[in-house]
Amino acid sequence: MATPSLNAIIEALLFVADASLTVDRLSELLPEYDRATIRIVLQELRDDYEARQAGIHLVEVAGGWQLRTRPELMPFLSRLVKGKPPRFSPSAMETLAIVAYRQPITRQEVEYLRGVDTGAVLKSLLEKRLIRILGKKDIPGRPIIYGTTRDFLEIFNLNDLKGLPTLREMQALDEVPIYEVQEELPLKAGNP
Amino acid sequence: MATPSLNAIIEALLFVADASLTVDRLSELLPEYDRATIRIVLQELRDDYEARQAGIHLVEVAGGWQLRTRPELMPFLSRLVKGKPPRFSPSAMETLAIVAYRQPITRQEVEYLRGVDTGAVLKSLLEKRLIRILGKKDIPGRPIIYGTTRDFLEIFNLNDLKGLPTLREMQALDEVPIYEVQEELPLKAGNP
Amino acid sequence: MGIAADAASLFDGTSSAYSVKLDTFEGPLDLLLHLIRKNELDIYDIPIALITRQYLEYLSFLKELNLEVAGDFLVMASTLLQIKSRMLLPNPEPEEGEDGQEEDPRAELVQRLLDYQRYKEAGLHLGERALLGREVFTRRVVDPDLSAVSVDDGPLELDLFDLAEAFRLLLSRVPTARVHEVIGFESISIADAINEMLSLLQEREMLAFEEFFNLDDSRERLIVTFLALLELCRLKLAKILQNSGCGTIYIYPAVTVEAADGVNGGDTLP
Repeated sequence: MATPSLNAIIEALLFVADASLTVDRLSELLPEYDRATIRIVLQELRDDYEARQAGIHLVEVAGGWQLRTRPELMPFLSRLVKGKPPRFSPSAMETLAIVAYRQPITRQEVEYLRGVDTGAVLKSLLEKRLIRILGKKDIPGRPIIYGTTRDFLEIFNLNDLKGLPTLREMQALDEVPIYEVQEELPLKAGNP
Repeated sequence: MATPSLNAIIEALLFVADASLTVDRLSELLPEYDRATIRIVLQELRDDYEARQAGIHLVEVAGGWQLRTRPELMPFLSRLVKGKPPRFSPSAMETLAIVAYRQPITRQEVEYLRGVDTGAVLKSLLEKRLIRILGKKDIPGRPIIYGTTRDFLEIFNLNDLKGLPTLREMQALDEVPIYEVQEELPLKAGNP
Repeated sequence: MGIAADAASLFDGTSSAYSVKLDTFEGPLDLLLHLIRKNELDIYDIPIALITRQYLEYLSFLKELNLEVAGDFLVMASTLLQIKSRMLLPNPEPEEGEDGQEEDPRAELVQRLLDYQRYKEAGLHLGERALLGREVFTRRVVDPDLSAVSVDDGPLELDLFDLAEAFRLLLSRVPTARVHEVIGFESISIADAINEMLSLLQEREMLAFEEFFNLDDSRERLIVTFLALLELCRLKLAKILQNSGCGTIYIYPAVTVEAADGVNGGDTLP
């Protein structure tokens, strides 16, 4: 592909655009081509997709042009969203981290560290089988104590909890190394 | 379009997927078709895009298949695409190359190879999700070991780590400075 | 590109020094490679005195400009000086047990330079690839029809860095006093041992003391296991029973997970 064809250029623009592109917008993006040609190419592209019976088609919407999947394919496409990894919130990650690093730990202790109510987050971590109830602490109120599960180790690809990066190691990534005190180096040029 | 063809279905799936789709994932999504057929259709689609000299092509990346714009069209697309393109400092690239070729590798090993402290660079690569913590090395001190991620493969257009160019044998240093030597780059991620 | 060229002219003092970015060398190895190239030297036979002198000249030049010389550069300077002095020494008699082959004091440095050069080049090649988001784009638009159908039931994908970083950030936010208050015991390995024991107890309901300890385990491991056992008892998650003075010691789970009262392992024993 020596010089890309206008067809290829417009197709790629339509592909990356996050909304429909009007002919005006396309002319603006492609000042080296004239409007009439752009218009013709759009029609050519539409006919091409149509002729190929492709999974995508080029449609005119809201005064602009947009690549879209064919509506008939929707039943197949909706399968794609299923089985996606669930979203994991920062507060879930934080809570999980506290349980991982400080287990066995009570809900009260987790909340003391986080400063917010954590009941719902703990429940969701339990449901996702990332943490488990180890038992009850033998103090007044007998609070439940939590720890991590085997699934937790598997998800993070850890053999055991010792595999967790230590706090010191994480901090070390931020630090400028401190060099041991060096003897004064003969920075002057020339032989000693 | 009475019953949609498998070609159309797969094309549409690739179009809406937010990451590359492996043959495994496609088989899972399309249990009514067998793997071999899916594989053939993928190759057909790739050849189709190739033959049409389209603005998009179907490439094998990070172990899966993905629709991407052709690199030659970049000058036109950068006018439309919002957001800053990824930029990497020479030290980030050096470090990334070392991790990519030598993984699993510890920070200490990276620093020995580079001759400089690399904590900040490693952290920024971790934050950009180009590298990840693989675990800990089974030696005294149990240092963290690093490796590259799936995002690394996606961003650098690689199908797998075997796709990394082989490290060139040393050339005499007094020859042409290295950065002027242009090797042909495997811009296509697909298999030959 | 001409980055190295700029640095060279800067270094020679032949161009306006201040107009050039000084942060040109990625590190001492990069600087050394530059010097070797500039002097057209054979990397396998580096004249160490010359290179050391030029290297130190560069550092003192940085100092003159009141630029901070990074510690890494100083470390390399002392390595160079060490190699230089070793090369000045007469060849010592080969020590007994060695094969008589005197190792070139430069060997390790040469190897490092070769490796470094290779990875630097590999980094440049990586950077020249068509990068996603720079030369190549995917469609990143979420289909409105699809986003409506949102069922997240796939396998979890979590990153260890995120987890550790979440913990680090939390601790940097929380006053230290609070952190220390909550810390039950520091060692993760005790937590590990506790987890293992609880799993075992859940499966077996009763275990002989010896079963917790594997004779092949290291001393450290045995101690950790023992501490974990004590911790379990302290938390009242396990009970310890012994038949007679020297009889077998048994460990029972004391977890109140709605244990159906009645005949369990504990009751059948004297």
